[in-house]
Amino acid sequence: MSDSTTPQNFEPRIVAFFCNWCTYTAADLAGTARMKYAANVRVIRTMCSGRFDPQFVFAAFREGADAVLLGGCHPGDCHYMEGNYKALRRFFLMRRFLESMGIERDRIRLEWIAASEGDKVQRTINDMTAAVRALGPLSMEKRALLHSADLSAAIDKPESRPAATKGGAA
Amino acid sequence: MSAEMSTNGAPKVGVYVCHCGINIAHTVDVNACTAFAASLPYVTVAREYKFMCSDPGQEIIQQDLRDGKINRVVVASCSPLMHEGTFRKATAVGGGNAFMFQMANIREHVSWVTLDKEMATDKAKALIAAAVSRVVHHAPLVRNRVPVHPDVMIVGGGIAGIHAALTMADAGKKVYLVEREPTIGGHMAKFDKTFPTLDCSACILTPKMSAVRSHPNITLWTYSEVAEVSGFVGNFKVKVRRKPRYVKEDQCVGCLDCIDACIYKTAKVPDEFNVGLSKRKPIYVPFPQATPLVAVIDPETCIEFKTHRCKKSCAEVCQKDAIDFTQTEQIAEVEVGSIILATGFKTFDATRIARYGYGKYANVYTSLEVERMVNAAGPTAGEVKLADGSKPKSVAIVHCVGSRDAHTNRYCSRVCCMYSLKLAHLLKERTEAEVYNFYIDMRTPGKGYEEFYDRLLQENVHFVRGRVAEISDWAMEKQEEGKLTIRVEDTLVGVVRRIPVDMVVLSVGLEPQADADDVRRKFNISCSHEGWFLERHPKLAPVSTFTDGVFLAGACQGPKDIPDSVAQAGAAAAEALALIDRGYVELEPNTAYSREELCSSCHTCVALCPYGAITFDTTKHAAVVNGALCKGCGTCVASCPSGALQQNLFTDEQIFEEIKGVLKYV
Amino acid sequence: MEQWHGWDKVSYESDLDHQFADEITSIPGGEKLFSCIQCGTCSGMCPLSTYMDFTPRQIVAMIRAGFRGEVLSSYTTWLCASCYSCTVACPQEIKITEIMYAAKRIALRDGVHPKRFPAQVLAGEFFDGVQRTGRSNEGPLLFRLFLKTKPLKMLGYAGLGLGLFRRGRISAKIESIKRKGELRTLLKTIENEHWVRRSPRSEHKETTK
Amino acid sequence: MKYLYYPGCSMKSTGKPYEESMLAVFSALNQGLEELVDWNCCGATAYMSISELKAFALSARNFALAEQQAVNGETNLIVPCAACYLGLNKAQKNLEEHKDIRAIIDKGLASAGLSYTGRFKVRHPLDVLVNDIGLETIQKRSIRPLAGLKVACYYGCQLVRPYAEFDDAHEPMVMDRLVTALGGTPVPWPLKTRCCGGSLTGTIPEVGLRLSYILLREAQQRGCDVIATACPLCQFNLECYQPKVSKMYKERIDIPILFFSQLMGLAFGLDRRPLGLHRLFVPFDRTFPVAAAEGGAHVG
Repeated sequence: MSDSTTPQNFEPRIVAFFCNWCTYTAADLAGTARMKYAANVRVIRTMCSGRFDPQFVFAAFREGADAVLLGGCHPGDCHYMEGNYKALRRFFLMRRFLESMGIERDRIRLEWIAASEGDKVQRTINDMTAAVRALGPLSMEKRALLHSADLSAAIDKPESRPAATKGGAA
Repeated sequence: MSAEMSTNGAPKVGVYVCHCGINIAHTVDVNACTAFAASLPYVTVAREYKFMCSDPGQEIIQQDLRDGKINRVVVASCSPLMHEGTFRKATAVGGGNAFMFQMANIREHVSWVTLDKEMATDKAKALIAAAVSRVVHHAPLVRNRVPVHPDVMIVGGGIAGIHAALTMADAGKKVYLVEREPTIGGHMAKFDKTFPTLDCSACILTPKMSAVRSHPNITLWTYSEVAEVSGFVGNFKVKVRRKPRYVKEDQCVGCLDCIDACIYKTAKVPDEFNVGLSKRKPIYVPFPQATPLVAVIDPETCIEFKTHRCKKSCAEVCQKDAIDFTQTEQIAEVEVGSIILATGFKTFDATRIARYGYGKYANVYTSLEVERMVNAAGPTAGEVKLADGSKPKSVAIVHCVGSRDAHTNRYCSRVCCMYSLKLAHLLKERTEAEVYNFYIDMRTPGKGYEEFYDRLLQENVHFVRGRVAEISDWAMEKQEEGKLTIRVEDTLVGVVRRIPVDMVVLSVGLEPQADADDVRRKFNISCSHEGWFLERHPKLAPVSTFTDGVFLAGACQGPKDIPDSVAQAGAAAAEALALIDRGYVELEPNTAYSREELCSSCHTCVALCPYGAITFDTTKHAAVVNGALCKGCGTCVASCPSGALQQNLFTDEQIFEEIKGVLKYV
Repeated sequence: MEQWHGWDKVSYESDLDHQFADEITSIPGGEKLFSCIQCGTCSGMCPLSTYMDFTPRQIVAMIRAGFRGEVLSSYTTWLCASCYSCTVACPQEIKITEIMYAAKRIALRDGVHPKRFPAQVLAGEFFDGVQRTGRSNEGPLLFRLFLKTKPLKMLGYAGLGLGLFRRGRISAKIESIKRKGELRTLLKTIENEHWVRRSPRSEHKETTK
Repeated sequence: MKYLYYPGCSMKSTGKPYEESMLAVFSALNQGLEELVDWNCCGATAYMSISELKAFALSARNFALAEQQAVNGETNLIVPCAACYLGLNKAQKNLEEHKDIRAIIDKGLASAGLSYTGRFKVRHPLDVLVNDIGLETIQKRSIRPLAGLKVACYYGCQLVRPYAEFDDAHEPMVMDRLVTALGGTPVPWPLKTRCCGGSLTGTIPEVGLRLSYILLREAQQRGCDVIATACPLCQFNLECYQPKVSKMYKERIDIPILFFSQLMGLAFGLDRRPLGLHRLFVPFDRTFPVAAAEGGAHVG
């Protein structure tokens, strides 16, 4: 897989946003169970995946992240009823936007990880780290693009009244 | 309240890196992290210490606060879910505001999960930098207090629910006890004897059941289920669906004349309480000590419900006119401050292991069926009989059916070894049969348990160490003809044995209730992988959940025997009492607020809030947040195009700073 | 008849091969072997365990403990008929049948298999035939097998062979695929890789060193 | 749906009556089978004792050929021999789950000008007959129902273990249901997946034959008229060694061993010769009258 242009020692930096109740707890569980995984992911905690603002993702890329991982409760399990559905809708839009800027699909990922799924945290982080390592660092040009883009205009807030958004996100 | 840089003077951040013994220090270079922290902007103090959470550790922080060296605190140690409360308190005690604090999780997220020391240290540094750059933008906050409703709801009327209810009621609290079945008592009411003392289950349980019935502080709702839960700790609203029994509970005196009078002269319907080993009539009580002792009509089988042409002899004979075919489902709504879930377990469905022949061979029984069989009040009046009515001369008890197996349940069901020993004893006592126990490991930890095993070893019971491979009716030799043959490796001898027996008892494991997933959603709690309700912390908060005010008792949290269920029920009651007697709860101040002047009146947030906490104020032309209703998810904040909405502790600025910090240095 | 000469039943650590388990578990999914709880389900399920010198459960324990010589020279693996009843019943999902194959392969390679059973001859004959023609030819195969192993018993089976021949169920003709070169290239390329799979455990050991 | 058909070596020799009857039955159901061109040995069990990787390579070539040949979008490969069914499935599973194995096999295939995507699914004819074609169709086609015929359905081991997903690994039922649809009576017995001795009958006869004996004896004791099999090796072991087994255990063992497809052919009213019935060692001479009522068998 490894590309000759990719430095062998490239260690990607991945910023993760985890919700407090499911995925952050699962990451704690992975720790308590001493599951070993790649050290490339740095977690920022919010109370709910509903708090994940697309701007956070762009900011992470801008500030030097090679990838962004989002983690929330499984559908139907949100501690705040449906914040994760909001996260999902934003995710699809956000990924499309990033792709349009030439940022590869594998650099942004959304996973549902329940509080009991420590092993899934381990698996997800290992998989993602390997995938991003294969992609290599995010180029400076693309980061620069994110600097210049008028993001608030580009990402029209996807929410409107629930009835209008029924039927999917992308 | 604003999250702008506080008025608390220029930011002076103290960073405290914890060794956690060697838990962190073994993998993370604590000294390097401390030196790194000292180099960060606004950091005025950076220290390391063996155990930051200990009294002396907290004292270090407090002293620095008192000395005016710092006005913001970062502790790099374990998960905030573990000790955030501890350090916030320490910060407050030292004279700071509890929320001018941030934690960096370098144990669960770093030292315990990383092999490489260098990478672990780098990751720890990044997390510390993130916390520092964020805490600079923290603002002092106050917690709101809300009163706690003193009533409690207990869901499930097995031994755990009963014990919790009596404990709470005896402490003077009003208790609603909700039970799905027509009677309380749960699984324990089905057993004949209890291990390891062999005292009679009914003798110790029925007095508690009638105490529930007569207790002035307990409202007992049997044949009822929780339909809906709303609200939050201290202030839950619960809707309970009360199914119609078609017998008025307040009129029925439990004479049971109606049952005798039913036009069905013989019982035809499989009796749920006797796990199908006997039959009941459409009008019935589950068992003679049922509490409340009130008959129930099963509309699925009652002639009146099916044809409307029954002569209703049950109603005719009732002197209290208690029979009421017109009853309908009722919804009762109550307010309570706390909830204890004691919804119990179900036994493993033995048909799932085809090799054991349950459902195929008449003389293969589950342990629960045999519990009923050996019960003097059971379907056979305590006699152990084969399908043809004869007494078995040999019995095999097969352990670990549906437990310790990747194809069914990986976990050990914990109670089966002991109840198998108990059944071995009872079967020996009742039938004088040869009794074989087939086990993988004999698990008897508990007071008096190993002694009980020792006793059985002396009772001429055979013990074969090996998991039974298959049970079948093909005979290889004369002795096996007409019998069930167990094929198993006697692992202690290293030889495969074939043992013909008359009867097989499958010691089925414990599983979460079939609807555990629906129930946990109703109460907004989590389940473990296997489907058991998840406790807040396996050791330090075993009866709490991640939802404040909802507690767990008994086997709904994991397989448990009677002593453990009762102990846990007591613990859950104590937690609920502590909550009630404190009288109030302090809420996390992580609610949303609106900077009204920035609101662009798009209304997006109003429709998004699942709690209806946001309204649009037409005079101010701005969205406003009702802090009492807001639960602090932050969904509205992420959706606000103008940045008018912000969330305390999670403002845009704080999170952007955290992102910058986590990437800037390492 | 048996005379007791006295023996020392202690297994010294120096007698054991602690790399053996890693070698065996290098097969795909082989690491599950370490999860064995010694319940004996495999032996109880196995229709052949009653003829084995060690039960499948014992073999697993012996592999884990490093009894290399005993495992490789035991009859157990050669008695395995690959019916997979152990594998599907194992509560820890250990691929016991595949473990048996792995042990057989190592025993054949090292030439330490028990000489009593012709199973390895069958395997070898089969292997050669398929390499050559792309197909297995039961008639010629059985013929060669009996010639190699028990020429005198041939007579006992001659009737059966004749019966099969008469019923058109066996023939002396050698069936072969058309594009033999294609198959040869495929197998040669793979052989030239000299590929050795590593067990996750031995890899883990390396990285933590 | 069209199917590609992978015979495997045994179907061309000892299992000839299996192939003949199976093809006859499928054509009676108007279901064409197209034989895989230039197929090679699946890699089977003995091969795996020497080099597992080469066994995978052999299987992979078959899949690669199937993908080449599938011009009409076929994705099902019918494999009647239980050993081939297992071997091909095993190779596919390993290629799917283990990237390292996949990489090396891909390399080998490429060197021979072949490629593999894994889109073919290995199917046993029993699975296809019951789940694709359907018992209703089969029942309708059964103009001479096997009335009163007591059948021990013997699945053998490798057909249902460990990869088959269409039935239970210890208590499979498809063949029982098929026999019922044909108008016969499946006899309950607990040995339907117990090993027949496999290749041990050839290598260690004293053990292999005992396994066959256990099966034959139990079927006979339960009053079965015939044992129905779904694997060439099982059929061979159970049928061809009956005289030997009788002598060894001093017990008369005499029970016809048919392929399930032969029973189907009989129920369909096909001639005996195209079903390969003349190739049996233990003759099966029963004939079944045409059902009186229109529409074929009456099944209770």
